[in-house]
Amino acid sequence: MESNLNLLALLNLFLPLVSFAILIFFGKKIGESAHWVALTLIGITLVIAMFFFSTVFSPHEGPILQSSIQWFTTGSFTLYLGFLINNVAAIMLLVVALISFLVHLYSVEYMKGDPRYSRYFAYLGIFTFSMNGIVLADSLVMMYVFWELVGLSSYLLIGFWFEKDSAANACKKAFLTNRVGDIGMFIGMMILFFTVGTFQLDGLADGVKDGAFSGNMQLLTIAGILVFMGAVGKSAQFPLHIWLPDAMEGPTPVSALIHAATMVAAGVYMVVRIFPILTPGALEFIAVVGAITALMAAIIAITQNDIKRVLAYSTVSQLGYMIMALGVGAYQAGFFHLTTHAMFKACLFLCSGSVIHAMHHALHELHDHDTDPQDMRFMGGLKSKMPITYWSMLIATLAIAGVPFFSGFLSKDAILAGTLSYYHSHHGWTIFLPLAGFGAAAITAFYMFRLIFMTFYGKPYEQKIHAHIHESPVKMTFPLILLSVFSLALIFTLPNTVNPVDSHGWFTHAVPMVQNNAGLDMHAVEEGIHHAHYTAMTLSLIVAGLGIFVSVLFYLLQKIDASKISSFMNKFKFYDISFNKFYIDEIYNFLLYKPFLGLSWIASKLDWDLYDQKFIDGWGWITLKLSDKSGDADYNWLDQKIVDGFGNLTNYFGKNLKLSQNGVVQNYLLGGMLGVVLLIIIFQQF
Amino acid sequence: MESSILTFLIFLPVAGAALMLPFSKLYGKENTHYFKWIALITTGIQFALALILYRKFDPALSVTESPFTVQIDWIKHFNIQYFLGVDGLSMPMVLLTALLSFICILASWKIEKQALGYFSLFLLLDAGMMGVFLALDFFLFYVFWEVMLLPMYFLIGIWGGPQRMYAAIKFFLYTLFGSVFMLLAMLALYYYSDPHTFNLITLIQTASSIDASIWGFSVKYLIWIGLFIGFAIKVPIFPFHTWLPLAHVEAPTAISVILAGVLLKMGTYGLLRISYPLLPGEVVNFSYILAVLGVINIIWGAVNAIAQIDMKKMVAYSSVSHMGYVLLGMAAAISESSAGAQAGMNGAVMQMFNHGTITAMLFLLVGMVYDRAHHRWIIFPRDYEKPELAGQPGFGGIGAQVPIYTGFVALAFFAGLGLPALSGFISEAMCFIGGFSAFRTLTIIGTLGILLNAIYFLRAYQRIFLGPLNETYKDLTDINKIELATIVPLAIITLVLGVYPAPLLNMIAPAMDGIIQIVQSAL
Amino acid sequence: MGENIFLMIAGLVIASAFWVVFSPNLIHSAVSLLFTLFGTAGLYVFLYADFIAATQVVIYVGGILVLIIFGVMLTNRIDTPSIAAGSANQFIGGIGAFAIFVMQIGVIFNTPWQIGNNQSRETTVDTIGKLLLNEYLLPFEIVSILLLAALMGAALLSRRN
Amino acid sequence: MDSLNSYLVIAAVLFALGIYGVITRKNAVAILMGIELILNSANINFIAFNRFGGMETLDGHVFSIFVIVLAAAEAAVALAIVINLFKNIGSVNVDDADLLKG
Repeated sequence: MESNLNLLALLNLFLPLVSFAILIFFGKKIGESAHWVALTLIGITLVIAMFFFSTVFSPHEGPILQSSIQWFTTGSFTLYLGFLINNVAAIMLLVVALISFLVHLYSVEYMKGDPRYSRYFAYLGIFTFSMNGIVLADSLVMMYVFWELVGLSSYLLIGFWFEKDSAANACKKAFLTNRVGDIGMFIGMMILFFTVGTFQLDGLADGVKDGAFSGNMQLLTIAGILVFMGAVGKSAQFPLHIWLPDAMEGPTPVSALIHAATMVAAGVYMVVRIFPILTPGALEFIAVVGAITALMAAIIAITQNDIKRVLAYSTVSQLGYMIMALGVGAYQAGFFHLTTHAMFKACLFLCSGSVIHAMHHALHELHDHDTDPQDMRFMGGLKSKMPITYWSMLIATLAIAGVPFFSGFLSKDAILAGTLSYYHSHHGWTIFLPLAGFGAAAITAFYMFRLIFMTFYGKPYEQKIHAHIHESPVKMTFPLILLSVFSLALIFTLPNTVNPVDSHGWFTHAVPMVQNNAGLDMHAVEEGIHHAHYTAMTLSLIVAGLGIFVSVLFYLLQKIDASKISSFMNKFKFYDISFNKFYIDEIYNFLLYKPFLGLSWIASKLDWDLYDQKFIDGWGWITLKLSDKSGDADYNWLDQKIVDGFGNLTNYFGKNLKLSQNGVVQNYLLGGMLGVVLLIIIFQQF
Repeated sequence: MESSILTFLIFLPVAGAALMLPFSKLYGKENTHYFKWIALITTGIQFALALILYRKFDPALSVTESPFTVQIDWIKHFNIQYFLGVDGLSMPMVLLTALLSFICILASWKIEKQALGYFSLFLLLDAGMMGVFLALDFFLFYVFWEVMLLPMYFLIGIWGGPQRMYAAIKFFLYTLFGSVFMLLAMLALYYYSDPHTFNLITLIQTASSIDASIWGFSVKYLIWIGLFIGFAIKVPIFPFHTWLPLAHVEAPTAISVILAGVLLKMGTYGLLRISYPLLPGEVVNFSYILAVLGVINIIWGAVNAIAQIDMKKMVAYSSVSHMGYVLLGMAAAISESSAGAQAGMNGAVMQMFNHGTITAMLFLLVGMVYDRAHHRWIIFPRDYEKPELAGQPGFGGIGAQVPIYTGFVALAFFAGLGLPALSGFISEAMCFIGGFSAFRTLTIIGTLGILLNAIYFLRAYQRIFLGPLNETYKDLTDINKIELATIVPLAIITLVLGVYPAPLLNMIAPAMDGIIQIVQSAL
Repeated sequence: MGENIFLMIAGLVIASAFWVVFSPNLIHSAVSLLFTLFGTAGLYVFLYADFIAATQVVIYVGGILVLIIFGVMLTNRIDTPSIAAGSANQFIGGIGAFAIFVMQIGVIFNTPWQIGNNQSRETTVDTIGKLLLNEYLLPFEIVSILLLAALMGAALLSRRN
Repeated sequence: MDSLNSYLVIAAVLFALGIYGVITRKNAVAILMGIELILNSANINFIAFNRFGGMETLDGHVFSIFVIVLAAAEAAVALAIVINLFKNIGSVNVDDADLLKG
């Protein structure tokens, strides 16, 4: 049984990679039928994921599958690769496989005719592979490996239309921003490894429980925050959220898959996985980050006109919710929201894709290349033209706005209850958390309905365009319908309850409360959430209703002129701040990126023009000068005077002694005789 | 057979170079394909021998037990021996040298200018490199070290770019400067050890008992400094690094590959082979500085690479950065945690090998685009010779034009920035993990390199391959068969070692254990 | 009586030798050499060397001196008024020669010569003849061959072209 | 006066004069005459030593015979050379025969 499960997990992991490999190497030959390869393999993956999901319901102790093999070892430093499938992972696997499959299906139509059609499916394959890797990983190292691979596939997919400068910039920005977070994660991993001695998730949890950090919980807090940095990058939390809106430069199905449902959820999933070792201090930090993100992104989303950007900021905001939920200890709620959000946000993105697709084709037929097909101001009145898209999108919008009977209500409600309970137990400044939660909920309801009304209601912007709009084909609408169905509350509560406001369905059974080994009393948290439940529900209903009501006033009935309000708000620069995303990009650009590039330019000048050319070559110069001098001394003095002096002396004597060699034999004889005389004198032989 | 294989590895290229002479006499110097084929076959056989060696190599055996070891008296009077041996430290380097030499001959296939000289010098260089990695006698080591210098000087100086003479002289002087210190250290080791010997295995025992001082400095300390300067220049360790960008930029493609792929490794190899086992006490005292220099290398190299607008210069600075990882990993040998020490040391040697393959790919790829476009500016400099191009992007959007080439560049760039599943990641991560166990703060600063490396690689990738196609290059041709043959083996190695590094690690680990033990015993 | 004759002969020898060396005329030198050689032969007689004295007269005076005079004649034009025999290096040469002479004198008078019995005045010819044909046979033959070779060589050298 | 030393002194005089002649004379034939003087001085010594040295035999005489023979040979060859020299350079002045001049 174990080995069969192992094999299945392996298949689940590697089938998408096989799809990638086939399409990358034989993509040219396969061409237009690339999607068949991808669909088949992802389909099998989906079936396997469903199988794992089904095991969630069979009663079991501990994880469904836990196995690992040694990756490599140097003796005492050993890394393992392995699977750890528990209920959370099994659910996540299904979410990934399902949305991936639907996006594949959707893309068949959406990407038709693209010159790099097969490449697109290959990239989807490697993304699914990497994402599955994160889900299955049983150690932080393996998670980090796939974490980065997800970053790569995201890079490739955002930059899929790399001929556009904006896409090329966006993919780089996404990768680099993610890397910032990854550095933190890497350092956190190292701290954990050298304190506990392992990278394994269960090993870390056990180690913390056994007191590896006892007496040094501060370090564990820091480690937790550092590892969370990875999630900040990947899940687009403040202050690293800037990449996600730009990532909308990728094809819309990709946005649905990666930048709404799965990859950005990986950060949340990672926090879920390491939840047992997060200290209350780290969780507090996490909650604050999540709250700031949720509120700020929601405020930005109000003023955006690009349909995908609105959705992107709404994604950031919702991710903030999830992170905040985990931070306040509402572990279940956070993961629940991840799941529900994956469904309705994927649906929203695919719907927007359907709209954009229709707009694009309409504009194309009109040979209009100046109008932005993504700008909501050019839409309007599409309800009649695109009924399926409209209804799907409406359902998903209701879900995200937190309206009862829809899934978002259940999960968001639980999160808000968590924040309230957190305030109840901590008091003081923590009131910010529920305030941010409810505020963001109201704003979310407002801007989501703004989106619906601007797109589908009212008068068309231009009749000409409107006339050319058609409903998308079935390959695109089928995923929409399916995902909108999955946005219904009943899907998550059946068969335990049919009460639309009671979230205690199969999901809460499947994802029981975990123990926090780092000092958070989960029972107390659960208790608190339970108590705050009804207050939160009531409040959330009120704020959601308020948001929808204002939106109706503004955009459907147009009782209030939005532009007046915005210009009024702009007296305090509120509108500009929101529209320009709090100027965070500009601030980064101005305070970090530009100065850094300048710094690197200065560094290169220092290194080359100053250090090398002046200092190092200066030595050369000094040496040359010295050698000039010494050469001078050497030649003019040593060589010319002393060495040549000897030569000259010899020459002089030679010239003069030459005269003795005059060929006159008698002179030689005379010399010989004198020599004899000399010798005799010397030796005194007499 | 077994004991002569090392000798063959070294002297086969010399024989190949000698064989070229009769051919040049018989067929004339113009028939360059004879020389090319001789060089190719020679390096091919050498590579095959290296593979055979790898097959038979048993990492568990120490050098003294290994059947490959050759130990013959050379200059008996001074106790100098012809002493060759192979262990887990040198084995990856031998494989790397043989592989890169073979590939570089292929990459030099277009060389027509004085081909006889080029290929024979190249083979001599090959022999020198092989000798450095196999020699276990310090004197022999030094001889090979210097043997390799001269062909390099000519290869840069004759076949290089516009500033080739300047670059060649700079390279030569820098390296010679280091060699002098190394020579002094070598002689000091010889005279202060008892009995006088150059034998590196014997010196492990005797060198540590040196107990003398000159001018108030301990001799061991001075020897360490001398060796360190000699090796640091080769690595190159900041602040001795500035020969590298220039030499890499000016050298022909294949020589850049050898420079970055093999020559840089000699510095760290020398440290691990000589400084570490012989002077463990000094290693302990010095490791903090080593780690600091490693981190400086990582950051400084990367920061400089970001500002570069010449592709080759960027890759050259990336080498500076990547060699920093090696230093950081090596410094971890003193770590109290045995896992940390092992991770660091093994990571360092792996990084040496991996950087050799990755940077070779990078230089080969830059060379390919240079062959086609005749420039390699990411952005034309402001004082470019054609004023209408100054400040303009050099390429742009050629990703769609040359997809296969782009794919390989992406692979190489991502390997360079340490993407998991490519070999660079594992070794870099291990260096960091090792470094972290010994020097926390430093390593945390060093991890910035993860980001900085990504910045320049991705910026360059975007500027060259992404965005709208630059119309100048709409006829750019994709990679050809010979180029494919040079790049594919490296790409495969990068991928395989990224996924399954165990074969490399198993080879290295026992040797590193020995070095760690020596160093730890001096703690 | 004998003493006086000896002194006379010795004076003759030395005086004529001086003239050989210092005479500006080559012919005078040659003639003067004749007297020196004769005188020497006389000295031999005083030394009881009758055979050597005879040989001296026959070979030197009769052979060598004639040869020298032939040489003088052959190498100087007859019409020159005096056959000049110039000198050079007289000063240094004189000092050198004188120095050598002084040294010789020094050696002669400072050496305790071993003086043996005076030999009887009997003829030396038979003894010399026996010596030549017994003990000195080989040198004798070699010298004769040398002489032959020298003569042949001289003839060859002085042949016209 | 009939003593060894008187003969030796005569021989020494002859020798010194011979040397002087050989060194100072320009004419090759005159040099030859100097040589004859030297040889004669040597002969005188031979005979004198044989006479006063207490010799039983007459080896000194034999030696002087050999010297005389050599002198004859020498004179013959030397004169042949002198004649040749005269034929070649038109002079017997040894200063003119300076082909060895450096």
